[in-house]
Amino acid sequence: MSRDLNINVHHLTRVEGHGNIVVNMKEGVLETAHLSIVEPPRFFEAMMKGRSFHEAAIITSRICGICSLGHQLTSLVATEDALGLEISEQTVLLRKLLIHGATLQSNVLHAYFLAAPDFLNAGSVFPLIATHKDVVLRALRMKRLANDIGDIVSGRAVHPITPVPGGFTRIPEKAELLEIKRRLLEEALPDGVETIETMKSLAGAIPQFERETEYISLKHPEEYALYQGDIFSSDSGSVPVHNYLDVTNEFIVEHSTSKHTKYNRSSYFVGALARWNNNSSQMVDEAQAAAEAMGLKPNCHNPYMNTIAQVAEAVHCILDSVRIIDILIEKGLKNEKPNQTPTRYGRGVGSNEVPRGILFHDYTYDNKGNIVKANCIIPTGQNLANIDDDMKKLVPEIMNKSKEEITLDLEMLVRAYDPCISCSVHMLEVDFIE
Amino acid sequence: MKPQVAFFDFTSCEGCQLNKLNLENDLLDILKHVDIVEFREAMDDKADHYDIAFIEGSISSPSCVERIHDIRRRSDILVALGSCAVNGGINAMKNLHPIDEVRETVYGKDKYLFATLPAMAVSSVVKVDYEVRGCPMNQQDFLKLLIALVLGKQAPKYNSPVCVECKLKENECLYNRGMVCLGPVTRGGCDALCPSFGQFCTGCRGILSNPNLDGMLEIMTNHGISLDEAKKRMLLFNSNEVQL
Amino acid sequence: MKRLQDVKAKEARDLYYPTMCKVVGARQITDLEKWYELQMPAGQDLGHEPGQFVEVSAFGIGEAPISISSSPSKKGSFELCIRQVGTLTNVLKRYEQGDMIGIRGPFGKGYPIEKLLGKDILIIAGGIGLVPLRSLINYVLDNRKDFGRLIILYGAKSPAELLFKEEIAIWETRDDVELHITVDQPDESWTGNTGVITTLIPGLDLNLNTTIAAITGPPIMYKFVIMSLKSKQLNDDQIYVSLERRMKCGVGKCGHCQINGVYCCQDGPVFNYTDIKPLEEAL
Amino acid sequence: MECYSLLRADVPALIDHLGKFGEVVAPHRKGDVSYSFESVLDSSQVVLDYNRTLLPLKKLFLPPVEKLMDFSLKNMSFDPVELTTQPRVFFGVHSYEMQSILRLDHSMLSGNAESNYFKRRKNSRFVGISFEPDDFHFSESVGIAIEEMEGFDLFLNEIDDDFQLYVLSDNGRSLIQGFKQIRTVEAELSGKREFKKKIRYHYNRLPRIFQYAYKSKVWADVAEKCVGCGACTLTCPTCFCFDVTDEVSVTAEDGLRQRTWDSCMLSTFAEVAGGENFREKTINRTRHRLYRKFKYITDEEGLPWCVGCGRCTAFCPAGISLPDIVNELIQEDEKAQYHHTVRV
Ligand SMILES: Cc1cc2nc3c(=O)[nH]c(=O)nc-3n(C[C@H](O)[C@H](O)[C@H](O)COP(=O)(O)OP(=O)(O)OC[C@H]3O[C@@H](n4cnc5c(N)ncnc54)[C@H](O)[C@@H]3O)c2cc1C
Ligand code: SF4
Ligand code: SF4
Ligand code: SF4
Repeated sequence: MSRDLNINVHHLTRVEGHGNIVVNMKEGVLETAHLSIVEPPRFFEAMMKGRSFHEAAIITSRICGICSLGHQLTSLVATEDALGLEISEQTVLLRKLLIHGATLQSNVLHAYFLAAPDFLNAGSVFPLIATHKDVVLRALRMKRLANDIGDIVSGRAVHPITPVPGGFTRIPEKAELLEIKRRLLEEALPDGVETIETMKSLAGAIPQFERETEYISLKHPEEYALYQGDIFSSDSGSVPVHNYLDVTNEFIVEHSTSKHTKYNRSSYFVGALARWNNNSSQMVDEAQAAAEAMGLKPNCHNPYMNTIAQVAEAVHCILDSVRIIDILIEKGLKNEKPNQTPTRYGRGVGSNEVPRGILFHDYTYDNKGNIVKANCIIPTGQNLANIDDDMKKLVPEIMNKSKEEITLDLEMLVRAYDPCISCSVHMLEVDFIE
Repeated sequence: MKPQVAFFDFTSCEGCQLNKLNLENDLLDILKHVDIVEFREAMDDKADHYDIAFIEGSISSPSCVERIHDIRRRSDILVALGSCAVNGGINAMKNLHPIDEVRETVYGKDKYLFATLPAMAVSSVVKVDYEVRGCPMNQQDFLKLLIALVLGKQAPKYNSPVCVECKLKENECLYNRGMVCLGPVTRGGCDALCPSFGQFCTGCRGILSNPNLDGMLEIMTNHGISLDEAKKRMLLFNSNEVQL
Repeated sequence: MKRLQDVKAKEARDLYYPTMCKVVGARQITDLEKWYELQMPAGQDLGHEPGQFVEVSAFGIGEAPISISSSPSKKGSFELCIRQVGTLTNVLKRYEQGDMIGIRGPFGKGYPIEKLLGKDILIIAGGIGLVPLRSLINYVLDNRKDFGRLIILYGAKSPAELLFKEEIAIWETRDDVELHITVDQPDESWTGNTGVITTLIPGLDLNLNTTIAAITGPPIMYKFVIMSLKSKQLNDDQIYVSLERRMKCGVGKCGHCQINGVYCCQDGPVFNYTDIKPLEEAL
Repeated sequence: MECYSLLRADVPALIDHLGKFGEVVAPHRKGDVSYSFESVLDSSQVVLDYNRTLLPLKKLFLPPVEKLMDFSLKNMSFDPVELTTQPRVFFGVHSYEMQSILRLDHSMLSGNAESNYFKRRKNSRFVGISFEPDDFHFSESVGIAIEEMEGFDLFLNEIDDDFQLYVLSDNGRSLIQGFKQIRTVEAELSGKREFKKKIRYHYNRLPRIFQYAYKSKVWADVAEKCVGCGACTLTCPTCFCFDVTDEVSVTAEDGLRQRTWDSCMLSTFAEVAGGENFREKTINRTRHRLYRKFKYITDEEGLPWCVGCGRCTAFCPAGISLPDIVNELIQEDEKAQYHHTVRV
């Protein structure tokens, strides 16, 4: 069939930031299929120049409000690496708890507010308040608890306050943590189970599309990697975080204010599905069982299943948070002051898994503790090439559908990646020439 | 009829958008007062006229300028949400460097591919009726403004320093802990959130209308940081607002 | 110094609870000002003196001090006139007959009527300053034989901003009222005086021994009016002014209305000029 | 005077005993280097040696934020706040703090007496304690000795690390009724604690200084450093200015009216409609603050309205010192006198 197709979704909805889907087919030949990133660049690198290590995380957290905790913690890890700041076990545990809270929040938001309306044929979550009130209330409840973890441990879920280089400016009270634990077990866990049921009922609406690609995430010897670890590629195995540039290989494309990346192939996948494919056996058992119930198996090559992997992670975060709280309480909360005395100056790299995938921050400090060079590589930026490759495979496969249906499939594809476009345009590698 | 409300985002981190979706406990009450007719981040719909348009983010490209004019034309009341929109916020830090240099450092020879302007407050392009300050915008503030608009009363204005709320909460002053804090010259209304959590005030709600900046710099340098650092600190969220 | 043990339990009162009064009349009388007639819950009198004020409150919005514009000699209800300048006053604009408005008061010191008896009363009102002075004017008119001459000088920005036009028309026809009106910016129809209010003073023929002047107007008016009156050889103690300050409580606690050492809400708002002359913050 | 000896180690037991009367409020550690008055949950946590609390005791009589009423927007009606007050004992109160309460009594109960304040104040008992003055205390300069016992029911005077317990009122006597760990002794009021003289003149000479200080150059010097944060007045135990605001709930159906501490040091404090501001400049505001402490009320009541706790000075981020300001005014006045004499 020789078909002409011209799709231009201007400012795609229900994603963070501004992107357009552009597809162009002439007489059955696909000329263009890509996600064009039109968000104005924000030039964080210029802002970072000369800033003190006390300010770095405050600034980089503003790269993205959606992933602000991820940026903040990754920035702190990079700074601590560069300045040789040792942190305590308690700090690490509290950070992991925060990551769980943020991941839970983000995954619930994506699954219920951004993706679910597609499955239910609604334009947004708001009409669902009338038609599926209990589902909406459940989503709100789960989100509230996730945000309360952020509010209590870090002062504020969006742009957290207490995590600073070397530790925390305030340690939560025991009673506050116990209350979170109670709510995790009494509210979030049953809600999580219900969520799995809801997702099972929607599974039929998930498009069947497969494209095998390279999956990149962190890998940790002892746990499902969210906070630190080694870089792991499903194609070629482990790479130390310090060598991340060998993996990311950024390049500029004209249709995007955000740079693209590639490693062993023309593109790679980061995010919940990559974490699942690389590390699923390290999830808590209940989460693995949940995944299976929702039809998600290891080595899944359907990008639409990313949403399902996020739901499985939500269950993991709920249960693993309880474990962390138990350890914190058992060890006794200590009123530690952040360790902010540098033992060296120079370069440091930090990497964590944030909801949308693997994130890198890389700073070089002068011996006054001010930044001379900074680089951040953001998950959504790393997914852009993969999204474009998916589109190029997907469009010919669904060519027989109507233009509206094709558009919806493409929109759902992009949304499945849970792209955070605001993030992706905000930080690009740069050398400051003094 | 309920007011028709829309949300728009410009150059920003979208944290303010998220902060509205994070009003879980109040979201359903809010929806009793207003109809949300446009909210790209959460829904597909578009509308032609808005009783209240909430704007997040700074204006930083020619296409932003066009879009904000268009929104203003179609809105009765226009509210700037969050530091980026109110005064340029953290984005405005880039204005401290010559713009061409900034573009070149990032994109090299490809710098002309992507148009950019200095990061501007919404109010420096179109008329802004109300503002909700903070980075991210303060949720309680946002609710207060919304209720005020629903009741037809004027929105609260904040022109008292963060220290006031900090004192009312009986926090130990960070200056007594050897830290440096921007609370004395920063607009309150945040319930002194950062100092209450042991962190210095970063000035995210903007500087008071009639500040003693020299006095503030002197306080900071008397507490152990250099003048240069003190100035940088003050500019963190206020590069467009203060001249140092 | 007042001590705890000197205070009897019943003396300590809930100072901040309003009495809900019914609006029995409401009319927008200029672009910016609205007039209200209010009734106390049991129809009782408010019991005020000319020059006193009440705290007007609307729930959800707040409170503001507003002068009582009617004379105590008017029974059964009292009147206010409110200029829409901000949050509360703009919300009050929507209040109509039948609505309830909260009132606390009357508060403050008004005009010392006993000292005014038998005197010539010179009223000098600038703009909205006529609102509180109208209480005194109507009191004098209702007890006309107890006072000497009644001279009213009234200045407004423009003819459109003149308040209480019908009442002024009546005052104009009475031969026991000497009325002089001026506007800063006349329109085509205006045939009266133009110029600021001080231009009316030099032409006055006053009886120095018996005249009492009562001045109310915008802050900058006082200095110039007092200067003109002084050049007419009026003594300080023959001059009364009514001052406006920010007020939150009306009962001498919140501190907002303090003028040096005195509280505008307790010691005023009507002051004898001798009392505030030494206060730098007063005028 | 009835006097007993009390071992330091027995003080927690005394605090527990006081708990029979009602809630006990006492100084506790707060933050790194600070203290605050809190309800006693564990008497061993009470601090006996402290310099000053962050907020003064006034916070418990005139709370920083206080609900005045609930209202309904639907019915245009309000519900009064029924304040029920429990008996309270304030333990470990310094003499200047007690004096500040007596001054606050005057401010809140003279003229129109306020019922909420009265109710909170009614059922309270005060147990004083002596203290070692630090660099910021200057209560003696304003006429308040460390052992000033006016207003207290009991007073603990530290002597050689232990205490003498003075019984100062019938209420005080009933507070310690049944408390066994004390022995009757001879009262011995030590005058050992040395106060450095902080204000150069005796306080009764200050009204004269302030009479002529209105146009002083000192105000401009202070204004250059002051950033108008309000810390000095908010923490001052004799300051009581407030703001009243209405808060409406998200349902827009009901809400509450509340008052919040305000400060005359804030630039918006004296602003009125039309943009007029009666104390627009920092100079005006600083002067007003000091005149409130040393002239306006003082002229009428004969006492300085500053009790020398030193909070305004210790907590000013700009390091502005109240005694320094007063001393500079004194110096300026002396210079003026000198020139005057020379000319004559
Ligand atoms: C003794 C007295 C008698 C008054 N009588 C009348 C009267 O009869 N009719 C009348 O229209 N107005 C009168 N006023 C002025 C009136 O109180 C203010 O215009 C009113 O408080 C403004 O309230 P708002 O909420 O509408 O304005 P807001 O939105 O609160 O404020 C608008 C502006 O007014 C200022 N303001 C706030 N509170 C006061 C206040 N108490 N006084 C002055 N400015 C304030 C604010 O700082 C701001 O600049 C009187 C004031 C006093 C002190
Ligand atoms: S911590 Fe900061 S905001 Fe709080 S009182 Fe001190 S300077 Fe002010
Ligand atoms: S505490 Fe210091 S800086 Fe703050 S208002 Fe008072 S004098 Fe000024
Ligand atoms: S003025 Fe200063 S020293 Fe005096 S009582 Fe107030 S806070 Fe204490």
